[in-house]
Amino acid sequence: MSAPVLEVRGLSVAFGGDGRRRGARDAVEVVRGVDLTVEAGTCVAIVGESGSGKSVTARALLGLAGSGALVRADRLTVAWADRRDASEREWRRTRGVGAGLVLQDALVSLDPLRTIGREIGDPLRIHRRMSHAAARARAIELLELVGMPHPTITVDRRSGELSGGMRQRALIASALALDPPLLIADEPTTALDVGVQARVLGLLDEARARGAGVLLISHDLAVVSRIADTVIVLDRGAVVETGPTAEILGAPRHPVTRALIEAVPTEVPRGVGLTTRDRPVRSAQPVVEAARTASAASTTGRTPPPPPAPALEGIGLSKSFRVGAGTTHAVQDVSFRVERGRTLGLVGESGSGKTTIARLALALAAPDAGEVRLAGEPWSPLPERDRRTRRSRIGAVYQDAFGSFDPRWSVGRILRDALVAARRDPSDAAVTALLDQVHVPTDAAARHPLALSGGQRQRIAIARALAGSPDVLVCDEPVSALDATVQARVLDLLDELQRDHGLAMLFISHDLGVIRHMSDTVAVMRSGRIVEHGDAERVFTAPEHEVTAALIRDSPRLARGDGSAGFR
Amino acid sequence: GCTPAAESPEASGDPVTGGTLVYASGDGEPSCLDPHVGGNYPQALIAGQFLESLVSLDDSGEVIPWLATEWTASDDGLTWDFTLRDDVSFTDGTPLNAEAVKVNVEHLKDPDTQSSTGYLALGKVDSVEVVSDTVARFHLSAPDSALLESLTQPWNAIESPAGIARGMEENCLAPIGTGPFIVDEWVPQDHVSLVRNDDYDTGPADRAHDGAAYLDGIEWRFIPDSASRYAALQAGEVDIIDNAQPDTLDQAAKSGTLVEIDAPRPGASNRIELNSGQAPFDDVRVREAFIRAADVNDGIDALFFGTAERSFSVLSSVEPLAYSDETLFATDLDEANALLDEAGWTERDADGIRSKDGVPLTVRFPVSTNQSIPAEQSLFEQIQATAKEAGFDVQLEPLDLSGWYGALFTHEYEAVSAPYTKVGPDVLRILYHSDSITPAPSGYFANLAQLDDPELDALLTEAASESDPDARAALYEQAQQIILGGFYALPLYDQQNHFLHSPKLQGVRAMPTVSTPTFADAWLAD
Amino acid sequence: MSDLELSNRAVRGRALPRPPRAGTVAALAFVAFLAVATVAPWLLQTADPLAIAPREAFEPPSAAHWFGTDESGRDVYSRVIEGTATSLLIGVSATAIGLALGLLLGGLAGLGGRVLDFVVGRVNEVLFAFPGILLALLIIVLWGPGPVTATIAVGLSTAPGYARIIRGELVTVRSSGYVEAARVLGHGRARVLARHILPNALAPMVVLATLGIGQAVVWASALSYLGLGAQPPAPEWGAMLSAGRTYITTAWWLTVFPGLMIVLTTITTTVLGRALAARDGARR
Amino acid sequence: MPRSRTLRRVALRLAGAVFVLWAVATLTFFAVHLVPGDPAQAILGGPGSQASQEALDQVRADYGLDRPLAVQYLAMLGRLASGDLGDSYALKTPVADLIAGQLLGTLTLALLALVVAWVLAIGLALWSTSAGRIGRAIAAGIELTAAALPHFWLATVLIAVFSTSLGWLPPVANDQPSGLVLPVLTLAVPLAGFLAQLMREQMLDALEQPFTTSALARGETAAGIRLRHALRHAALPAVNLSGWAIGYLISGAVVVETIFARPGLGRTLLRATELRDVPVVIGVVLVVALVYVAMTVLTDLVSRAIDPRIALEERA
Ligand SMILES: Nc1ncnc2c1ncn2[C@@H]1O[C@H](COP(=O)(O)OP(=O)(O)OP(=O)(O)O)[C@@H](O)[C@H]1O
Ligand SMILES: Nc1ncnc2c1ncn2[C@@H]1O[C@H](COP(=O)(O)OP(=O)(O)OP(=O)(O)O)[C@@H](O)[C@H]1O
Ligand SMILES: [Mg+2]
Ligand SMILES: [Mg+2]
Repeated sequence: MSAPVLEVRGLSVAFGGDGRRRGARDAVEVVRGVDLTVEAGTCVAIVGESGSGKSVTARALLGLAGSGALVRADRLTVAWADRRDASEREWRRTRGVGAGLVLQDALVSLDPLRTIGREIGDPLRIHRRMSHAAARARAIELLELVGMPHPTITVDRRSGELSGGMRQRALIASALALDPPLLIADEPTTALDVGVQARVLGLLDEARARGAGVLLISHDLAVVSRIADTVIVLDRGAVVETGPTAEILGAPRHPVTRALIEAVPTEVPRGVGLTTRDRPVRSAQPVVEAARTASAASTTGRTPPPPPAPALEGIGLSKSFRVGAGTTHAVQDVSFRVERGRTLGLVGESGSGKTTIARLALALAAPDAGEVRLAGEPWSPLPERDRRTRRSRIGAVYQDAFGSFDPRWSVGRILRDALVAARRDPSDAAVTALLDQVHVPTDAAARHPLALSGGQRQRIAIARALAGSPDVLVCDEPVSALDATVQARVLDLLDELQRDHGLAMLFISHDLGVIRHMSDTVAVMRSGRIVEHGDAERVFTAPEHEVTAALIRDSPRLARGDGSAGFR
Repeated sequence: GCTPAAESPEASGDPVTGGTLVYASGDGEPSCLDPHVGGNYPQALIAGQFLESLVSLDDSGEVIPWLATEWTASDDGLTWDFTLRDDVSFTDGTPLNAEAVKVNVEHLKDPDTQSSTGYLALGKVDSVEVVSDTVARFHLSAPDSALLESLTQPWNAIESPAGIARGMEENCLAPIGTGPFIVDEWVPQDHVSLVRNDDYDTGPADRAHDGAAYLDGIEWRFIPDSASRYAALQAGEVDIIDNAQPDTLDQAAKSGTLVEIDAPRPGASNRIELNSGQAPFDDVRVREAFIRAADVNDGIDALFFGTAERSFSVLSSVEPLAYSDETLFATDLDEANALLDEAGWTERDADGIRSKDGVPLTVRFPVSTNQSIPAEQSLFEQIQATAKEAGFDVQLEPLDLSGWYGALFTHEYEAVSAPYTKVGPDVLRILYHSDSITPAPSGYFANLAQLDDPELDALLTEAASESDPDARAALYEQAQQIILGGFYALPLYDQQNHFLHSPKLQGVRAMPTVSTPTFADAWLAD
Repeated sequence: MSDLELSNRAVRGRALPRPPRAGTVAALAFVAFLAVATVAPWLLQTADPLAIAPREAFEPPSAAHWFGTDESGRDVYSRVIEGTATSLLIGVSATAIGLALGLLLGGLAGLGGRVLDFVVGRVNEVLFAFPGILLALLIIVLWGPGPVTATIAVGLSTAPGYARIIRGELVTVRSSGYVEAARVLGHGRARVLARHILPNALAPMVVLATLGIGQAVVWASALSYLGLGAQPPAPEWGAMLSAGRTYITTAWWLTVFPGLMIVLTTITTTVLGRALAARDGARR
Repeated sequence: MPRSRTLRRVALRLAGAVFVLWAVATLTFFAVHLVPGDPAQAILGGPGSQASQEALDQVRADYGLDRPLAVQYLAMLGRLASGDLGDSYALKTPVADLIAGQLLGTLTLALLALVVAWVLAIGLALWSTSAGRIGRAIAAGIELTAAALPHFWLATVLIAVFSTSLGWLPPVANDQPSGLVLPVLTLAVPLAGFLAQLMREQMLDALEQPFTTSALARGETAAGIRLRHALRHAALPAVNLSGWAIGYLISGAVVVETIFARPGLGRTLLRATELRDVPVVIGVVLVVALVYVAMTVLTDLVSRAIDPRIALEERA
């Protein structure tokens, strides 16, 4: 095992200059002179911001960069075979055999119309001419290997019937089918809840232990720190820093690497900006603290005034859905309260009922039992007509900002519409003010959301929620679709807004780091119930419930060589 | 008449026995094979292959023996004795005798039979008396000079009494006669199989040979689409087609590989009747103006490729008593305009349509898409165009059959073309006697011109009872002069009845009665 | 090579708006031609489309008669031009009828409650189960043949298809994120319906309509074949086609040119529909 | 619990089917009666026969055509409920027998046409998605043109080419399989054009999905991608359309059966409408509706088999 399984020197990929008559633009180089070496039995991680060229690099390694792509390399040895001028036939001999590729979009990378047994069996059938029966038997073994529950049953399922984690594992199983010496995994853990994420990373670890070279692609340094031996940092298509994991993460030299590390929210205490470390955003005493101090002071008086009602309160909420033959108890007897100027973080594995609570809070769904109160007044029991005037008191930010915009409307129109709903003057000035608030250039008003970046879109969604000057903001996974640096900016924005306006926030995420960074109090959910509830720091440092403990254990954390804090 | 138009490329050889002829009919598929029921031309076409009549006609129009060897009428014309052949049985074994004739007439006159054509033809027959086994005596309510002609028609053919006794449903599927073929099977919308009657030895007196037919059988197919029908003949899928279209006739004649039989139907010619029962055609000047304005000669030439000859008579050219007057139909637009001005239709709108007292000169013209072939429909369009020059607004309304009948019933027409097939000039009585105008809102009426003239009625009634041929001819001529002179109809051409067949098929001819083809003497050469 | 092509597409995604294709440009040109033929046919005609000349019947295409003459000696080219208005009117209004009815049914099903959805679903199924041709036959025998009835017949028989698509769109849009967002903002039902649901659900209708027009013209021509279409002598493509069919072996030009117009119109509307769809897709 | 839900669904489905049949029968009944024209005329021989007033009255009494429409309607419903389609006015034979004799021909024609259309469409879609730009444009042209061909015209051209000029195939139907070729093609080609357009769109869509790249990464060939992945996705909407397509094909059969002189329901229907033969019209329409309903159930099953997401969605 002398030669590395993957050796790349000076890999460049350019798009656009493909000789098509129209679109005769100049070629755009998105990968520039990348060098890569993966030894057998090691794991190399490529990290970098979104769009830095990670996926393109990965695909280029299997000749899948696309016909519009111009790929050049001084050296391109994949599984010990030179693939610089490979024909399509030769490439096919590499794909699946020499190298397995786990694509970035796990949820859609399996054909929804074919059973996963077929999908996993494909490489065996193609490269080993195995019969269907034999391929299926092997597929079951592979599913066992990746820890799929009930492999004999699951093998005949199709991706639509599987959860995200199961799909990801099936995809890895198909990449492992021929036990290739090289495994390329492109963002294998995004959009997975922490438990599943931990299991998937375990799989990669096992593959490496079996002697395969693993090329892991991620923008999540916490994930990388867990298994990678070597880290390569990409920025705008070029390698800016490379070295052993501990070294890179412990003593980053390049600003890009530093920014990536700082963007990880776990390590940043509540109230400190993720993007602007020098200036903690909560320099001033929070409004609520002030109020609390005031009320504390007043307790010294004779008649203690009644404690101010919480901005949002759920009392004994239950909600179930009839699904097929059975009933899903999505939320069972859940109570919570969110004070003004404070954030309640809601965590829990996928399907634990977080979104359902958000919908109940927004009165998009009516609880089967219990009541939601807004500013101490009944909210959920009201008829929609009476709620409508108070809707501007509560705003919402969703994970899929794009899907929450009318595809026919410009940003300006979206915001004006929100102002109208809040009975505010929908003037251009008001729109500009909103955009300013979320730090989006004012010229975005004329644009379509399609013409904005993901982070900008999420900001527009926040701006829309702010149009009614709400007291409460419900955020359902507002940053999980964003990459780490963009996520950091959005989180900072939310923090800033909370500080400036005394917003109460119900913040939902499956990412413990994010929750920890954002929340004053935390509620941990499982199967529709809140299993633990308490002060954020307390919950994270001394979890009482095993679910919480497991979540914290599985949650990847940025491990540094020297274990010291990474920010100045 | 039967005139092979194209010369047979091969000289007729000796008849060959065997083979199944495939006939492709473009006429509607009958709903009942028994021509007693209802009674239309498609039924006549096929019934001629398995049913026979008491008498027939020869090429010159003379009545000749068939199942009846001789016949005599009493002096008052009220009783007729028919002597039957004594050696004939129906194909089910039932003997042909006077009783059988009696049963047939009664069957035709029974309302439950739902006979229309055959029933009308026997309108004056009261009853039939069995004088002996071979002599049947017809008792008439009035003298009927058309009786013999009527009896030549397939709609009055003689069927096995035992067959009739089976009831309508069964008899419709396979009527039993004495003809050269026997109905074997009927696959609706596809074909009727006919097989040879091996015992056949009858036939009209002018039949070419004795004994059974040469052909083993006939597959009688229904191919409604004319282009497909012709293509099938060209491809050799079928041996003979009816309702051949003018352009294909022309094409066939030019290629010389197919043989044509031109057999105009007897009775009325194809003509456009003008409804004189209501405005504007209740005014003879308007009728004449229309006829003068409508220019059809060039159109007939072009559309029919010379296969149809312009007619100037309301009777078919095969009717010996047809009276023709070309002078009445000369196209003359000035004359037409003058007549309309005179009749008070003086105002004209931007399109040139005339009106009188605010009523436009509209001619509603329902066209039966089932009965008028495309060429004829095009001709109507040309009439529409030329009549417009005189100021007529002709509104062609293509209708399906029921819709077309509906338009006639409710008198929602000013002009209509409705051919009528019947042997002999007595058809004039059916078409133009005022008795044929039924005021009822429903029910068929044949007098579509709504001609109501007592003088004409008298002539037609007298002619129908006149037994002297010359006197009869004179009466019919007078009647036709009244019809033509009154501009009640615009004659176009004979009812077209063209057959095309492959040269392999020989010995086929159209019956001089209603021009249906007969295959009793036909054979397929190799 | 095509592998690469495939993966390239996968990478690029579909959101990139494409420049107008040559096909779209040609289609637009043909639409312009059709528009002139509809509004001012005389600008394009070389002869009176109704003037008969029996002596000049069945003349093949020539300099004098570009598309030849028909069985009555009429100029086929001028008739084809003249027929544009009727044919397109049939296509457009049949599509309009189908869409209107489809909107009504689909709207009831997509916006009403579950019961209404079920009931409309059955009604729709009834319309679907009715053979289109029978519907046409019945309507035509009921009100007599002619362009109006042919239009109604074609319109009716296309309605259930539209209804189904519209319902589907409405259901999707109704449960979309932006409709929910609008509700959270506190907008009333009517406003959400008017501002969000209808515009978004109905946007694909433009595409559907363009596709429907060509099909409607084809349908109407089938009715003409059965003798149930336009009234003579008004030239209409379908009627011309079916009249000329009789002479297909002797005078091909009688069918080829009106047939070509039908095909071209269908292709044009489809191409434009696609272009619109692509634009709409890019915008989304 | 799941069983009772399934039962409920089946029951609902059946009730829906019965409703559809009832509505179709009712609509047809009233429509045919609203139509001008007289069934009595049909009973008396239709084309060219000259029935007398007495005969017409007689027939109207015999067939109960003089009774109020509502009474006639209820009588018809009663008959239908007991499974009796009645007797044809024109042919005097039971409608059920008549239809039984014609159904097979039309179904054979329609189903064969459906199959051929599918094969053609799949072929076209496979070809056009693998061809280059020019090939794709050609394929699109072919599809569009095919979809725009009126049946009657296509039939005529096919006859002119394959029978009259080349002499390969019979111009009218006969007992041999060769007689089916042209009618089936006539029906199949426009449908194939339509389906191919749909399938191509879907295939291109599928080929842009990440799972395609994923399959390529496993070493799948371009052909394998198309056959094993894209085709399935393309088949879904096409399968869903098949219920509609059967209706379309039966409508087309009216024309095709007439031109190719094939016995069948289409011709029966055309003729029965012309003659106002009410029992036959209702009978045919009911049978067509039944075929349609059966076909939708079938396509439903097939698409569920292809795509379990449908069932999942329904449950959600
Ligand atoms: N087929 C293509 N044609 C043109 N540009 C492309 C193509 N594929 C990728 N790009 C561009 O190449 C750049 C790198 O893309 P890539 O997908 O590799 O980013 P990434 O690092 O994987 O980001 P992410 O973390 O969001 O997955 C991006 O700017 C992208 O827009
Ligand atoms: N409209 C609905 N119909 C049926 N079941 C539903 C519906 N909405 C949610 N559920 C079910 O309720 C449970 C809780 O769902 P919910 O969306 O609240 O989970 P979540 O915690 O937000 O999960 P995730 O992290 O995956 O977003 C799940 O089992 C889900 O399948
Ligand atoms: Mg990527
Ligand atoms: Mg959720």
